[in-house]
Amino acid sequence: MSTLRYTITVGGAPRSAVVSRDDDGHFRVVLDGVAHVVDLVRPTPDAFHMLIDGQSWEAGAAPREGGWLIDVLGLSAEVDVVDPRRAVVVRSAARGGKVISAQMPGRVVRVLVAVGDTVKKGQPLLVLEAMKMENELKAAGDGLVAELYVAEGQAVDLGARLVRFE
Amino acid sequence: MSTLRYTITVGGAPRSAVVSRDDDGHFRVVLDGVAHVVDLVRPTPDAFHMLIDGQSWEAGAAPREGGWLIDVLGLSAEVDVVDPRRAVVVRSAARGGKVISAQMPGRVVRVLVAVGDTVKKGQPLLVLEAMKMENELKAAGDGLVAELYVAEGQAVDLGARLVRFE
Amino acid sequence: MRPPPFQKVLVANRGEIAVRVIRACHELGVRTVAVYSEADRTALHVRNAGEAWLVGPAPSAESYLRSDVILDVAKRSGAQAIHPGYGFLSENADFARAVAGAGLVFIGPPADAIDAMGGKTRARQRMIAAGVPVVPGTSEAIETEAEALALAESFGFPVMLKAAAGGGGKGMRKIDRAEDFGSAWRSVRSEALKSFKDDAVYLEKFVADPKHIEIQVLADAHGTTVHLFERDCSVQRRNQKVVEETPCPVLPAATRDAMAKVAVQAAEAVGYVGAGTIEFLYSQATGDFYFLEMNTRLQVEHPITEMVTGVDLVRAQLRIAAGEKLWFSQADIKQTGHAIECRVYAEDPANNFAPAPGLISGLREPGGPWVRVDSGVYAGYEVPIHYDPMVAKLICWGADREEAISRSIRALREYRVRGIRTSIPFFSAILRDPDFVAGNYSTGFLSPSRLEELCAVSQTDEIATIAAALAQYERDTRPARAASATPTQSAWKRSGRPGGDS
Amino acid sequence: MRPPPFQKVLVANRGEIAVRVIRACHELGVRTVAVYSEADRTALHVRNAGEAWLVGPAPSAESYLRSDVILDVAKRSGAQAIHPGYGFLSENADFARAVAGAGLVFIGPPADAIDAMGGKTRARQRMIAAGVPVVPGTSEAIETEAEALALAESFGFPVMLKAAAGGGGKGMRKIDRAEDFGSAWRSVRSEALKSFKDDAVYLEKFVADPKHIEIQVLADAHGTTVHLFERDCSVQRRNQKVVEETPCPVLPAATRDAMAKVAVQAAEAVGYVGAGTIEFLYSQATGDFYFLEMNTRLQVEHPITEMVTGVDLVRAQLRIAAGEKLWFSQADIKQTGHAIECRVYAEDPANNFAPAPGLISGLREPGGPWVRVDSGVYAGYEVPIHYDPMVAKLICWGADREEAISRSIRALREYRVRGIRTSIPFFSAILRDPDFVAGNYSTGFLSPSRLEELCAVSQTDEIATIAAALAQYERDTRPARAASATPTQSAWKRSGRPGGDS
Repeated sequence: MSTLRYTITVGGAPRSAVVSRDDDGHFRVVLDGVAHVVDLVRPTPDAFHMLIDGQSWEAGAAPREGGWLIDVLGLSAEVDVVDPRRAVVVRSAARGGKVISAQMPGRVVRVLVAVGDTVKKGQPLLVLEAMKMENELKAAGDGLVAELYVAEGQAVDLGARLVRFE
Repeated sequence: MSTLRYTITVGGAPRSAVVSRDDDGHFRVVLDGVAHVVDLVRPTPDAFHMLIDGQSWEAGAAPREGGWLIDVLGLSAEVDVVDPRRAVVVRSAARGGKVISAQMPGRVVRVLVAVGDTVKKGQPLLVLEAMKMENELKAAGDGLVAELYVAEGQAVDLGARLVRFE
Repeated sequence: MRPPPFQKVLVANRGEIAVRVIRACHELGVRTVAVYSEADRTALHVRNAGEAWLVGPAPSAESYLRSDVILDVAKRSGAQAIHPGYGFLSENADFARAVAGAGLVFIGPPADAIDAMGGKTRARQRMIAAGVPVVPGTSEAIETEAEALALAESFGFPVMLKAAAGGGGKGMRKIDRAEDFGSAWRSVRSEALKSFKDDAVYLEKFVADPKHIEIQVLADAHGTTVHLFERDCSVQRRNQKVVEETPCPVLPAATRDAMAKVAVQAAEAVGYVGAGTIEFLYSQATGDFYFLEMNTRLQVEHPITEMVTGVDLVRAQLRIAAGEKLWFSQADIKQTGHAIECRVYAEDPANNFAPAPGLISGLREPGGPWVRVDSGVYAGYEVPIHYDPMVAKLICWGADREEAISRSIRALREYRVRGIRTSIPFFSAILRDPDFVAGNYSTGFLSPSRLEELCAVSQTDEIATIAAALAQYERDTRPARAASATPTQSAWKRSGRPGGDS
Repeated sequence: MRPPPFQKVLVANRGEIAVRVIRACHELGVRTVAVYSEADRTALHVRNAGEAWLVGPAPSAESYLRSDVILDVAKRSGAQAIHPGYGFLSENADFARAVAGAGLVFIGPPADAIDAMGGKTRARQRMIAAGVPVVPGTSEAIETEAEALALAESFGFPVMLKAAAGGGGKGMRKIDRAEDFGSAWRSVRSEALKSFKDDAVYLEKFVADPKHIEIQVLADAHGTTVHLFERDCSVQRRNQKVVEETPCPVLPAATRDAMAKVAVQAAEAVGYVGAGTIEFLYSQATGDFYFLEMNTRLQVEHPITEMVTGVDLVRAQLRIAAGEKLWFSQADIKQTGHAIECRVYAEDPANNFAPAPGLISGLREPGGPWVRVDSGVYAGYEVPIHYDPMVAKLICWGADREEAISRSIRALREYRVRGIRTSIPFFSAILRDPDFVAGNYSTGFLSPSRLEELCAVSQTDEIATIAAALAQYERDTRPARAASATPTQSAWKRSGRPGGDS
C-alpha cells in the first residue's frame, strides 16, 4: 500500500504525519515519529469513528480549501494539510488584492462603501444580519474598494466574498 | 402540468387516483372523485411531509415491485399502484413455478429438501434464523422442488429467493 | 466531586444496555472499555466508549460469551471491574468467580448468590427455607389418590395435576373442585400411562390469571438491603416482556408492602449484594403471591424504577461494587408518579413479529418532557441479524398513570424509524386498549385473538394511498435519467404470510 | 381519561417552544394548529402538528407577529384557544384582548396583567404599592447634594449616581462611602452638563455581584396562586441566559421562602392567571433581593422547574386556561433533586459567538436516564437565518447537584451536531469551571476574560490531526473519479476574526 507524507497544522506548530495502510485494513499514522494504529469506520457518511490504539474517538471531517474542517466533540478545528511533494496550499480566494468574506451566512442589510472609495483601517464597510443579530464588518487596513460582490438585501453564504480591496 | 391516473390498492378495494400539479407547486389528488390539495416537501430524503388539505402527515416511501412500501406512523403498508395506460404490474419474482422468498433477513440454518423432492402442503422446507429466533418455512401447497437458491449457512436478505416449485 | 468508584470498567455486553452502563460510568468519572464482535464494529456502544477491543466473530458464543477472552481484555486494558449487563455472562457464576480470581471486581452479586438462585428447584428450596411463599406443589410423584386429594385441599382449589413425564400441554388437567378430583386423577394417570408409559403424577396449585410482578432490591456489602418497589410486567408475548409499568395499577398497598418485605428477605437469605429482582406470580382473585425466580442482575426494565424513585440503579451498582455503604435508607425511597416502558423490537407486528434487522435509514427519537429513550442504534446503523431484536426502550414518566400513558402515546407518535420495521405501532394499540387502560390485565392479556386485533389497528390507509399516488407521480414525471429506482422488496410480502409465494 | 381542556389549540410560535406546546396538547388529547412562515415549511413544529397554516413571508414582522392573520387562521381552523409560546405575541396585551374579543381563549394571563407588568416604571410602582421590594432609587431628578446624600444613606452604600440624559456607561459613578459623595456629586453633574448639556442626576442603590434568581408561579382563575420555587439564571452572556439551574446552589432556605412569598404576592397584586415568572436581583453580600420584572408568559427555562417538581407547566397552562381549578396545593409541590438547562445556540463559540445557521447534516441527541432534549431541529434540517439562534435545550436532572452536573457533561459529550457549529463545547467548559462547580457565580460570571478562557479549552488537537491525516490519505488514495470534492469553506475563517482577509 502507498505511504504518504503530510505536514499538518492545527492552530499551533506544523507536525509531520506519515500515513500508510496495513494489510488488515488498519491505518498507521506516524505523528512526529510516534506511531499510532487506527481502525477507521464511517458509521454515517459524515462521521469518522476511529479506534486510535484502541481508544474510541469520533470526528466529523469536511473538506475545505487547504485542508479539512475537523470536528471533535463539537469543537471545530480548521486543519491545514500540506503534501510536501506538492508543497503548496492555495489559500487565497481571489487574486490581486484582499478580499473580505462573510464570517456567517446572512443577509446584507447595509452597504456603507462604494467602488472607488478609499477606506481607513477600522472603517465600517457593510452590515450583515443573521438570527436577529447585526454584525458590522470593518476594514482590516487602509485601502481602496476595488470591487463589491454584494448588494443590500442580498443573502450570502458563509465564506462568500463581499468586498475586494487594492 | 401533466395529469396522471392510477389505480391504487392498500389491502382493500382498488381506488382511483387522479394526480396533477397546480401552478403554485401544490399537488391535486382526486381519490374516487374527492379532491385533496397536498403541499409536499421532503424534510429528509426518505420522508414525505404532506399538508393534505392543511392536515400534517408524514410518510416514508420506498419503491417496491408493483408499487410502494409506505410507512405512516410506523405502520408499513405495501401499496400497489397500476397505471391503467400500461395496465400491468409485474409481480412475479420468477417465471415458471412458485417461489418461496425469505420473509426476514437471516441465515439459512437447515435445508430440509433437495431438488427433485416431492413435497406436501405444510411440509417444512428450510429453517431461517435471525436475532436468535428460528423460523421454519413450510410449503404452501403440494409440488416438486425445482430449484434451491440457497445452501445451509448462507446469509439471505429480506425477500431473497429460497426455493422454486413446479 | 466524589472520587470515582473505579478508574476503569470493562462493559461485557453490547446494545442499549452497554450504552446505558457506559453512560453511568462516564457520569461517575470512570473510564470505559467496550468489547465488540466482528459484527459490531459500528455499534453504538463502541462509538460511545472510551476504548474498544475486538473479542471475536459475530456469533455470541465466539465473542460476547467468551469469558476467557473478555477476562484477558480486562487485564490487558487495565480495567479494575467488569459490568456484565444482562444476558450473556451476567448470571454465570463461574465467570463471576473467574473475575474475582483474577483480582478484578465483578459488578454483580457474589458467585454463591448466583448459584443459589440459579436452578429453579434449588432456588425454590432455598426460598421455602427462608419463609418465602412459593407456588404450592409437590416435587416428587404422589402415590395415592387420598394423599393427592389431601394435598390439593391443603393447597386450595383449583389445582393442576401433571404427568411427571408429560410436556407440551399433554397429560395435565386443571381441577376446580374436590368432587372432580377422583375422575381427574384416574384419567390423567391413564393418559400418562398411555402416552408416556409412566403414570407418575405431580400436583401444583393453579394460579388463575396471574400477574407477573417483580420487586427491585439493592443490597450493599455491609448487610443493608432495601427494595425499590414493584414493576408490573404482565404484558408478555411468548413469555417475553413487552410493556412494563410501575406502580402496578391494581396491587393493594398492603400486598405491595408484604411482597417487598418478602423480596428483601429472599435477597438476604442468599447473601445478595448489588441490584437484583425477585419475580412473583400474583393472583388477583385471591390476593396471594408466590416467588417465581430471582434475576441476579440488572433487568431490561430497570429504568421505570429509576423514574419513579430517582435512584440511578447502574450508578448504584458501581458504587456498591466498589464497597460503598448504601447512601440512603428504606425510608428515603419514595415512589413518585408513574412510569411505563415499551421495548422497541426490530420485529414486524404486521408479519407475525418476524425479525426485521437491516439498515436504519432514518431515525428520529421522541423527546421533550419526561421522555427517555435508552437506545442501542442510530440513523445509518445496520441492525445485525446475530443478536436480540430489542433495539431500544422508550420510557415515559407521568405525575399519574393517565399522564404516563398519554405521554407514551405521544412519544410513540413522534418516534420515526425508517428502513426497518419495529413494534412501535403495536405499542400505541396496546396503550389504547380499554383493558390495559383500566389496569385490567394478567399474563394472558396478549391472547392470540387480542394480538391479531391490536396488530390490525390502522386508520392511515387514506394517507398511504395519497403518499403512494404522489410518490408514483413524482417518479413518472421526473426526468428520465433519475427514474430507474430499483424495487427494494418483492411483492410476495404483501400477503403478510411467512414464506408467501408469488 | 379526563376530557381534553380544548378540542383544538393554535400554537402561535415556531421552534422548540412550538414543539413543546404541541407535545402537551397531544398528550391532553387536544388537536393542534401550527402556523408557519415561508421559511418554515420544513420546520419541526409543522411536521409534528395536526395541521399547519402558512401565515406570511420569512420576516417575523410579516408572519409570526401578524396578529390579524393568526387570529383569522384560528377562527378558520376552528381553534378554541391560542398558545403564544414565548417571544413574538406572548406579551402583547392588545393581542390578548383581540383573542378574547374574537371569543377565543388566550392561553396566558389577562390582558390587564400583561399591561400592569409591561412597562418597567409602571410595574415598579405597582410592586412598591404591593409591598414587593424593588431596587431602591429615585425616579425623578434630585435637586441638592444634601437631599441626594440623605437618600444615599437611606438606601445604604454603595450607590450609583447617574446622569438623567446619560447612557452607554457614560455619566455614571459608583459611590462606596459617604465621604466620597461630595466629589462624586460634583463631577457627575459637570460631566453630565458637558456631555449631555443637562446636569440632572438620579440615584440608585448599587447591587454588587448580584445573582439573577426568578420564581415560577402558577395561578388559576379561581383565586389560587402557588409558586414552584426558584431558578438561578445568573450565567449570562450579553444579558442572554446561557445556563440555568434549580435549586440555586447558594440561596439560604429562609431567603428562598421569602422570595417565593413575595412572588406570589406580586402575581396576586396584578390579578395574575396562568404561568408566570418573577425575576429578582439577589445580593449574596447582603442577602437582600429586589424585584426586577415579571415575565407574563412561559419561560425558555421552564423545564428545569418541571424536572424538580414533576409539574408539567404547559399542561397546567392549558388546563388553567380552560378554567380548571388548581389540582394541587402549595404543600403538594416539592423540590426534588437538581436540574440544569443548557441552551444550545447555533453560534460559534470559537468565533465570538457568530450566528451559525445552515444545514444540520447529522444529528445525534443524547439520551438515557434523566436527559431531556427539547429541540426544534432534526437531521437534514436547514436552520434558517431569520430567527433566534437557539435551536434546542438540554435539560438534565440529578438526585443532587453533582449528579446533575456530571450527567449534563456526559450528555454534552454524546451530543453530535454536524454541519453547523453550536455552543455545545462551550457548555462543557462552563460546567467544569471551578467557580461554577462551587456555585460561586453572579451575573458577572461570564466576564470577557473568562469567556475567552472557556472558549479556548480544547485538548483534541492530536485527534484532529490524525483525523485530518486520514481524511487526506483516503482522498489521495481513492480512485481519481471521486477525488474532486469541493472545498466548502475558505481559509480566511482560520483566523477566527470577523471579516478576516485572506
